[in-house]
Amino acid sequence: MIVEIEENVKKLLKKLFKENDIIISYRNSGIPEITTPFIIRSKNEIDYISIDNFCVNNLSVYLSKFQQSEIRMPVNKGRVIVTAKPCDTKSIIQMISDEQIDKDKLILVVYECDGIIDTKRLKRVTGELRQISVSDDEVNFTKLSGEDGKISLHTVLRDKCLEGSCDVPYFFDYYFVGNEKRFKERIKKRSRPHQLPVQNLKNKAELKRIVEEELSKCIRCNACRNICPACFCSERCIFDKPKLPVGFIEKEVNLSENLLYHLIRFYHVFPNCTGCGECERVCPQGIKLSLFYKYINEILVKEFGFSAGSTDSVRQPLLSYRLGEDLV
Amino acid sequence: MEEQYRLFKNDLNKFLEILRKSYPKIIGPSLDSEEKEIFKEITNVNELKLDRTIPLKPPKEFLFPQSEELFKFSFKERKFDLKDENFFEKQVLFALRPCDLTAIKYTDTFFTSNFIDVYYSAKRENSLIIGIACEYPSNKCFCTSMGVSPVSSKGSDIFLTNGGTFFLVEFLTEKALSMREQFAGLLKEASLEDATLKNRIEKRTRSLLLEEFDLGKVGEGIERIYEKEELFRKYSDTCVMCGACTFDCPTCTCFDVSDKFLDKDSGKRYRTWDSCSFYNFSLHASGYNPRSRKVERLRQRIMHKFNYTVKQFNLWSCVGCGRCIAVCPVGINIKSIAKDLQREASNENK
Amino acid sequence: MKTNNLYLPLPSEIIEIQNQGTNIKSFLLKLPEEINANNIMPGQFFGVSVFGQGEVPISVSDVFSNGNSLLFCIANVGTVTEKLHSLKVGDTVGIRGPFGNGFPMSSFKGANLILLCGGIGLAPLRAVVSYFLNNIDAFGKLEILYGARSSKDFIYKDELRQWRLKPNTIVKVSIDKPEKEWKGNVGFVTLFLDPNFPDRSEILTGIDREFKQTKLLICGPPLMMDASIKMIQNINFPYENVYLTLENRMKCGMGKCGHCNIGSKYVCIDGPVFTLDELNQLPKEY
Amino acid sequence: MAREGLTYLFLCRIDKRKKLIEKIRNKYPHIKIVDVICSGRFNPAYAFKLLNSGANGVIVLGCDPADCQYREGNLVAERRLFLAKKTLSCFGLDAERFQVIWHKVNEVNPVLSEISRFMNEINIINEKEGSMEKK
Repeated sequence: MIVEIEENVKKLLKKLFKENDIIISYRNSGIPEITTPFIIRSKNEIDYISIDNFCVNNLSVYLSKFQQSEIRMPVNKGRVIVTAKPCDTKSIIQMISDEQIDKDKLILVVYECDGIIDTKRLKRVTGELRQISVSDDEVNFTKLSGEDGKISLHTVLRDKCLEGSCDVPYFFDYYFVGNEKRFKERIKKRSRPHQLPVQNLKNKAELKRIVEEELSKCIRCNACRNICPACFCSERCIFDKPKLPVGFIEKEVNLSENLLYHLIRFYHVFPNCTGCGECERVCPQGIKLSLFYKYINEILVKEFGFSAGSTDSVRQPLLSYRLGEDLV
Repeated sequence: MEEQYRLFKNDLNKFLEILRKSYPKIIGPSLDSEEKEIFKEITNVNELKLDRTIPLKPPKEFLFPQSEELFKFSFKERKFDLKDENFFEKQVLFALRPCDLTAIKYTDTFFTSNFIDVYYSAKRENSLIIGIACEYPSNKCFCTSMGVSPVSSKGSDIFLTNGGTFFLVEFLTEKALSMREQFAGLLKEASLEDATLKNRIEKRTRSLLLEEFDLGKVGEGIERIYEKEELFRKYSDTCVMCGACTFDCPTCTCFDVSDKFLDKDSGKRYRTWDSCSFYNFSLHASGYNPRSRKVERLRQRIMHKFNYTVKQFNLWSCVGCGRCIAVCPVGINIKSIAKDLQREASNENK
Repeated sequence: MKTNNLYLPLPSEIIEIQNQGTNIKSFLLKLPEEINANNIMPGQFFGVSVFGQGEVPISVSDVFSNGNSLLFCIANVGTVTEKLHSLKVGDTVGIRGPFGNGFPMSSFKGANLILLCGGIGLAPLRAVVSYFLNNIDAFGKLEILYGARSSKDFIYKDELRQWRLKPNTIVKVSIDKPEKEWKGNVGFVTLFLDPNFPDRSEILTGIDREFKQTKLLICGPPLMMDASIKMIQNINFPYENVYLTLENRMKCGMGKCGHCNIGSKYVCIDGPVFTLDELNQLPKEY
Repeated sequence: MAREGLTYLFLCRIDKRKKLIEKIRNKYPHIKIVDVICSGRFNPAYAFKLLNSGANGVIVLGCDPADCQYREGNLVAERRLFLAKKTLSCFGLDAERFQVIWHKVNEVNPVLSEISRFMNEINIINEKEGSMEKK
């Protein structure tokens, strides 16, 4: 990331921070290629913030999610200051439109991000790392064995960053930009076309085989549900209910229960899914969940002209209706 | 020192075929369709991938499956009947690293102390454990800080050490010694410098580790460390309380028991993995939950790994494999939590 | 069907069902012959299974070795207990156990016993009462202090009346909120321990003022336990003579499933009965 | 899993559709009729669970748009059920097994013809699926 941005963000946060405010940002985790989210409650912790090309987490998940975590907006007396990448602001905007966050208690500090590294792709290229640093478009690393190496940032970015989906955010309080020209021409270099969801290409039998192969790997650890900003029922989720008469699925882990789990979860969140890709990234079994969300997103845009997170004035399709649509 | 033999790598296929005669199912480290390391059933030797970091899903699923049927019941024609088939088949867990071997030693102790868990012990008795010295640690590994040496053969029946063109083979338990004759043709004399092979590998692997720290006093000494909530709060604030770390942890053994109807008047009771991070884990029927806050649930996982099991079985139930760091959606680093605990423990005893 | 698989419940028939206050019923179940009646101690619990719905840990309320049957008192608070309440006499349920350490009755020989029960907390302590009545000369006095939310919530009402008439036995009851035709005490059950309460415990303020020869047994919802622990600190009753039985979530009863793990102890094998000393060494997670 | 499971018909305002129900009962005995007070009350998760555990088909019978006793029950349901069908096809399940029928309360024959068309469609799918399993 552009070094000055981190300094400027820290300076601003020190100025903004008041008593019982909360800052949600990132800090070093002790593992070279992992930067972990960081909830700050006192001013002197601001120096530990580190904003780099490994800040992959979508911090909006902490804004509305956990009633018991004492961070949910209404519970917290002061304001919540969030540092966010442009692609994360879409989730925050969608949450505001779903009335999950109280807009005037939120201060959104957005910084220009020149791409987040996909750690799985990085590991395939560099193997296990002892140290890694990124400056401009170059990644310098040392392997565990002490051997140094250099690769271009472009080769290890996430698909999402390569598809260049980071336009200027719709709404922010502060927006840090490195330098406009360099940012524009770097985005131009990322010409990878949008990955078409598999549902459009394959026939039904083939699609059924892919879905069964993917979802039989699922171990029902709930990582995709708990990391998803659009899935905000927190601890009263239908899957946490006891079995019948209320609970819908059995605790058993097999293809049919996994398929029902993902069907119901998908149906609950797809209208406010902004395609942040966190569910696919965090899955310990590597299930490609974003295929499903990309497919239905196209339908929402085609049928209702709605794409989640683009504006907070339009309600998501399932919360509104229009006469004479005769869809069914 | 048990005798050591050389098994040349091109004889490995024959070695596996002989094994398959008494243990039909051979499970070993391999790659899935997306080049991800997993443990799966090995049909031929080229599927084996021994030069990668450890698979993120531990071998525990082959001894303690995620969904396991306890018994079937039926009320047919007003007669009540109960059957537990306790399904298991003879299997070999091939090429397990010392961290997984130590994890299996812990789960053995856990499942067979005070009451014996018949399902686990049946599978365990019918499994042959073949260990291998670790040469490919990840930057998340910290087994040496948990008292596990990268070449420790404790907990394995047969132990292999990679000597370039051959494996140094040691037969350590009765189960293994009784089978040694069958491999007679493949086992060659070990030479003198093989004796130092293990130390050389240990030194090299230790040099590859990102860090080492001493957790001596965290186990026994400190009684009241759970009262220091701010120690755990720094990490529980960002934790999303999913079950990924506990499901991929080789020593997590918590499970939930549920019933299911198969048809109108018969069904089964089965158990599935459970996680202390889930809200329902300690929820009373009355709705009261002694661990409702995130900090209490994270504290339970950490204290159980580093303190509680030391008092129960005099064993750490963390083997330093680093899987929970690799799978954590928010990158919580259990090494820094352990170091915070250790710093607190040493101030405590001053 | 002798088996060393402790997960297998033994089939047992429901002999008798009685209503005991709002949505609480007592179930008399046939004791399977594989379970030996005289090694069931008061304070131990059984896993009662409703096949197809699940299993719940219920402490044994009474053991009738002559008719070899077991008495359980179960509130309808969850999916399994709801199904259990819908069963009729003659239906088959599963029994697994006995589990847990139970009250150390032999070490209570010669002491006075005070049973502090909250709501359905009388169920496990009823086993202590019948143990006391069967060996009445081995103990001192027995005092049952029983509090419930309202007069309709008392369980074992007729047994309470019989116990009043038994020698060496004192029974005091109270309800949380005043009711029209209720003439007895009103307030939380811990008020019996309060020295300046008129109808206070006779043992604590009369027979054994220095609390040397008295054991205090407590069972009730977590809130009541916290209140009674505070009261015990006020009157500085010796902690090692206070016995609490915990109601954590339990599934296997054998220290394997991990739900009832508190600190280095498992409530289902090291408990459910703990002395206050032991509890103070554990994290406050009960 | 063989597909000989039941077909489920979720019916809104059952009290006003008595005639229709008798007709359905004697024409299609193995259709299980479930009363929901309005098609807006029908939760698509029921359809997911039923179809996932081997049901033959699920039909939601509701009133014409703007004819709903609760004014916007079926309007809200329209998008919901349309997107539920899309969800099924997105996961490779047979969206054709999930059918929504809008009709005035007193109409009987058009509803019957639509149900029979749906049942034939289901039989075709079953045969196709049956033959595929044998291959």
